[in-house]
Amino acid sequence: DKLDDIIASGTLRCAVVLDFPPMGMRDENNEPIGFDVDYCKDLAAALGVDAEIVETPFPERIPALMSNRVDVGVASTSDTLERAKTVGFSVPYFAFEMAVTANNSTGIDSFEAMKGFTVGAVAGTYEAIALEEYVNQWGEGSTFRPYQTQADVFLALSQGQLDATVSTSTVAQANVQSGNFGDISVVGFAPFDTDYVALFTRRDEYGFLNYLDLFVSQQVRTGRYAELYEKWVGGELPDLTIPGVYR
Amino acid sequence: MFETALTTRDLWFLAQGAGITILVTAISVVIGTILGILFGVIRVQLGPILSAPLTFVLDIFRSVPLLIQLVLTNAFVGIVLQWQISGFTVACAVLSLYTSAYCAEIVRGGIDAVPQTTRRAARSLGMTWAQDMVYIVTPLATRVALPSWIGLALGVMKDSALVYVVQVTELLKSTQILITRLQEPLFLLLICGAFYFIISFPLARLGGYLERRWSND
Amino acid sequence: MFDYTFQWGQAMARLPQMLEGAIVTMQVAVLSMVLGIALAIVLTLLRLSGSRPLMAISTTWVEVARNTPALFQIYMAHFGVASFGLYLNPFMSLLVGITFNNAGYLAENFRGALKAIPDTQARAGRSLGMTQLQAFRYIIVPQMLRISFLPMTNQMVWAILMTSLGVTVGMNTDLYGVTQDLNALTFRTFELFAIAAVIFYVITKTITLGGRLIAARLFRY
Amino acid sequence: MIEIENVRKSFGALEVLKGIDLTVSNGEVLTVIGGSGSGKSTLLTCINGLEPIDAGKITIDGTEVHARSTNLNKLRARVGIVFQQFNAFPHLTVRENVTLAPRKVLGMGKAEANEIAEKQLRHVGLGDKLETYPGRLSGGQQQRMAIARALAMSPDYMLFDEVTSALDPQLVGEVLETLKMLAEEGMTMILVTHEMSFARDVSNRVAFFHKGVMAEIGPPAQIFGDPQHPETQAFLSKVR
Amino acid sequence: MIEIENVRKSFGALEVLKGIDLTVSNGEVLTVIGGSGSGKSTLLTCINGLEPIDAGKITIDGTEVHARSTNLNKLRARVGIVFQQFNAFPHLTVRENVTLAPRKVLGMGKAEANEIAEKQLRHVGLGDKLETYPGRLSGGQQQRMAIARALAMSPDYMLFDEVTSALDPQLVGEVLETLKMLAEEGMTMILVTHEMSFARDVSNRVAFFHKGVMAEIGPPAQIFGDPQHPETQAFLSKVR
Ligand SMILES: Nc1ncnc2c1ncn2[C@@H]1O[C@H](COP(=O)(O)OP(=O)(O)OP(=O)(O)O)[C@@H](O)[C@H]1O
Ligand SMILES: Nc1ncnc2c1ncn2[C@@H]1O[C@H](COP(=O)(O)OP(=O)(O)OP(=O)(O)O)[C@@H](O)[C@H]1O
Ligand SMILES: [Mg+2]
Ligand SMILES: [Mg+2]
Repeated sequence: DKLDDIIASGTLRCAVVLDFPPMGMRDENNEPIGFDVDYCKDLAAALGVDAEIVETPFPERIPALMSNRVDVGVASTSDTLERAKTVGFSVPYFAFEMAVTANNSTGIDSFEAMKGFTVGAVAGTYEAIALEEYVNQWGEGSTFRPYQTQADVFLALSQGQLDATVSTSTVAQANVQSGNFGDISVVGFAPFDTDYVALFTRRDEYGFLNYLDLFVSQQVRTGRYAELYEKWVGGELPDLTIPGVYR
Repeated sequence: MFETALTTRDLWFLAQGAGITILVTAISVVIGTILGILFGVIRVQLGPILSAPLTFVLDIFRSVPLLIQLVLTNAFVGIVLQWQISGFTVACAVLSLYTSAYCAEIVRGGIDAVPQTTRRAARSLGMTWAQDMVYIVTPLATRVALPSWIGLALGVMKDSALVYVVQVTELLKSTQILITRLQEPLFLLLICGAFYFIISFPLARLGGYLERRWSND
Repeated sequence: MFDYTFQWGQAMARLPQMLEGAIVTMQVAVLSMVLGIALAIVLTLLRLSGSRPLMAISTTWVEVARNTPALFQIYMAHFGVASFGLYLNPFMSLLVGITFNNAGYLAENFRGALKAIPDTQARAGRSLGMTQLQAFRYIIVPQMLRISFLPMTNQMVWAILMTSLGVTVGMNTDLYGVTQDLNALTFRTFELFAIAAVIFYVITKTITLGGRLIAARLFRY
Repeated sequence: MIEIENVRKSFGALEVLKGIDLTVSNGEVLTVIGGSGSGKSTLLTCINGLEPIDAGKITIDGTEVHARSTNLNKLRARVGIVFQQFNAFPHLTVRENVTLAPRKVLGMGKAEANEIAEKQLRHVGLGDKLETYPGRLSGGQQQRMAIARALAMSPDYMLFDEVTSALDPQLVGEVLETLKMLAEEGMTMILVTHEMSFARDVSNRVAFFHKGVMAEIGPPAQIFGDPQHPETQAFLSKVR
Repeated sequence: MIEIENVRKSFGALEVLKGIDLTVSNGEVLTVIGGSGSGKSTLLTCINGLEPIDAGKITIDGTEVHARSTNLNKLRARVGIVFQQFNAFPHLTVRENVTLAPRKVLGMGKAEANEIAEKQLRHVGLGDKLETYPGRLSGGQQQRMAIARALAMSPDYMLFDEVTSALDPQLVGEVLETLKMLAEEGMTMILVTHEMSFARDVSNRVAFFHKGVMAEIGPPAQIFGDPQHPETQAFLSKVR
């Protein structure tokens, strides 16, 4: 099966989104770095193989797996039921809060205040799908605009083409702190559920899925999860368990 | 605008993207031209009715956005057929067929431009079909076709900007990656545009020049 | 032959949404052609004006439009010009990008067409007492339109195909954008894009054939 | 009356007309002959103001052609010119070719312009080709259409520049017939031609041009029978 | 010897050759005359196998032209044909035009082919144009080059299809001279022509074609002096 194939081939190919700081991005040598990149390398090390980072834009994550271009997605992928019809998810390996980032000139100070403005997110993501639903409810004056990459979203925000965006809080913090995007700030949280993200692979690869579950658990137990969190994000470690239910 | 965080390493990164652009273009133009000549000759030989199926298929490549051709082929090969083929290969394959569809038209136009009577004269001297093709039709058709062919090759280079959808990091995608990090969109885009322009412009001019020169005699 | 299950039904259920997208695609293409033709005539006149700066503007436009990728031009229209504080929404960015491209290619066409009309035609007009403008309007322009008609229908086809590039500037209401959105929801990549391909094919064929019919009616000489 | 006084004209360094003096009175048919490049065509295009002149003066019925105040478009409506190349407007039918200028320049109504066009086209033998496009006409027919087009403006003067030299030999005759007919009707004409026998039969005077100078002018009998200028003699011995 | 037996040929519904019988013996010069569309050109292209036939048989020196087993390319090397349009290969010099087929079809060496080409070109009066491109030649020169090109294959038979009718009148003479010379040298030829006086002077027999039928054949004195068939009479009275 897949697990044997990977070990035999000596390489683990991970789909990673590289314009999604601090989970995935590039250093000044334009080499991939970030939480997901390290996580993939840990997984490869555990399997005793080399890691190969395959850069994948958000909309392409699942097609890349389906077309056999990658073995596993380490790509901050929300574990929705719709997606689970197509791919198999591990237990969550990370959890995001959704933050609202606004251009300061707009005076937007909360999620609700975005009503009547032009807002955007990355096409095909959890937050984009949720935000578009809100915008449709708000109606008149509110516009939703999907861009192809997280970078384009923040570029548009800094240029004033977008008034506000909803993104994971880690991305929002990282981008605001980078100072690259001018006069923007994080103004609050979006009332979406906590976005649990999971590793994913082919739906029928039970052996590999099992391995991934155990690997996520080991990362937490050994403290590696906390270590990586401190390195890339910092602050309070998100709890990966859901109260009142198994998984 | 003139204070930039762009390093020589980044320029090298852009150059690599440019290298991919040129590589994809070169491969596709070479394969596409060979196929295009083949298809063009087949179409002329079979006549419009017998070659209708081929015409129809080639027409699709010229009537559907390249972006969709790429996404669709990628999905078909990977998801439906489950072949493990790199995005680079898919990009080259699609662009080659895309090129061949346009090239077949150019070849057909070139061959049609050789007067039937001239070809008859060649055959009446006892030359075979192949000899007629090699010694008479090819040199004459090339004059008609070469300027358009140069235009086609440049078109393919520009269109290769779309192969980013199958995860090939060519010039424009490299530029976008740098924009992500450096946040200097205008400056970086200008560099990128200048690169395309520098390759394309002189060749386009050459094509125009040949066209003018050869249409005079 | 392969163990992939096609789910055409699920994709076909989205056809109405995609057809709405096709209408937006047509709108962008038609508008960009109308504006493109108008601008191309202006560019052609600028090139004939004899004034160096005006000729330089026209030449630069034409050469940049013809020698850089359309995707680059559209990206520039959105993120590039925004650096000057000029914000175009996705629809406008796409429209501006394609119009810029159309105008450049068409201007070059018009110039070629003008060259193909002998000087003696205008001269014959003038010698009958027509003003320069009358000779241009009644003698030159009709002949120019005939020569450029086929290239114009080709450009229209390209305009349709170029609308697919709108997704890079946040466009999600055109045919390609709608298809991509639906893909993010359902992951039926192959089925959805196959349907989009058929719609594009039908549109472009209609334009090509329609163009030929119109040309046959319009230009009977 | 067309009066040409000491007209000079250069293209760049090349002096093409070196001081031409010539008067054409009403009803006269003047033929201009001469070697290639001698300035014959240039003179005609100067007369109807298509080319500016460098010195001298051209007056038509008292109006100075190259004066600033002259409305050239109005003037040209009164001076028809037909060129060697047929210059049919290919996108218009024969009828439309002929009616365009009367309607747009003279502001004639459609019915009136049509009537005149039909009359002139019948006149040159094209009464049955009204709705044909020029591409379907022979060279001789196209040239006759061009003549009808000029005549439809009811000009007082007609200039013809080698109107038969782009034609196949068998088509020359029909166009010359048309010109002869016009001459007999009393139209004032200046004709540049290489058809010597035609020049002899039809014209009142013949002018011989040589290198931008009018070397000799006189009745056809004199020019053809007893040419004075050595260049005229050389030219005529060559063309015969 | 060329033997044509009851040959029929149609283009779609149009029957162009309606059963032609004709034998041309070696050393004979046969002229074919007839109205436009009567099938003269079609007959020639059938003889060298450029067109298939529907019925009947054409035999050249015992080889049946349209038999499946016949190597047409070999056969065509022995039957030269020259068309109305000059059909020069514009991308090759005069020398290359003439040497191409001998080298590629007959497999001749470069030196030998050159020698033959030079001989044939001198023969038709183009000895000084070897390195010129056809675009620089007059129509008559191009046509003579086409003749030399066919002759360079050392054919046993030559077919000529109105080789002078696309030429300006003053260039016709030089091509006819060349044909006359060939006839005097004893070449077997079939000539389609509209030059009646030439046909009378040069040919051994003249065939008159009418609507796909060979209406009459005989020595020139009889055909031109005393035509039997009413259509021949009508045709000859028209062309004279
Ligand atoms: N627009 C122009 N620009 C420059 N030179 C010109 C122009 N028109 C004519 N010429 C030159 O002026 C000279 C006279 O030309 P013109 O056409 O008047 O001669 P022509 O007597 O009509 O000769 P032909 O019998 O060949 O028509 C020629 O040397 C010609 O090359
Ligand atoms: N390839 C073809 N397809 C269809 N019809 C043809 C073809 N070639 C010739 N024809 C027709 O066959 C008839 C005979 O043509 P052919 O050229 O043999 O006449 P011809 O006697 O040579 O006339 P001409 O003196 O005009 O050359 C004509 O009506 C012509 O239109
Ligand atoms: Mg002249
Ligand atoms: Mg014929």
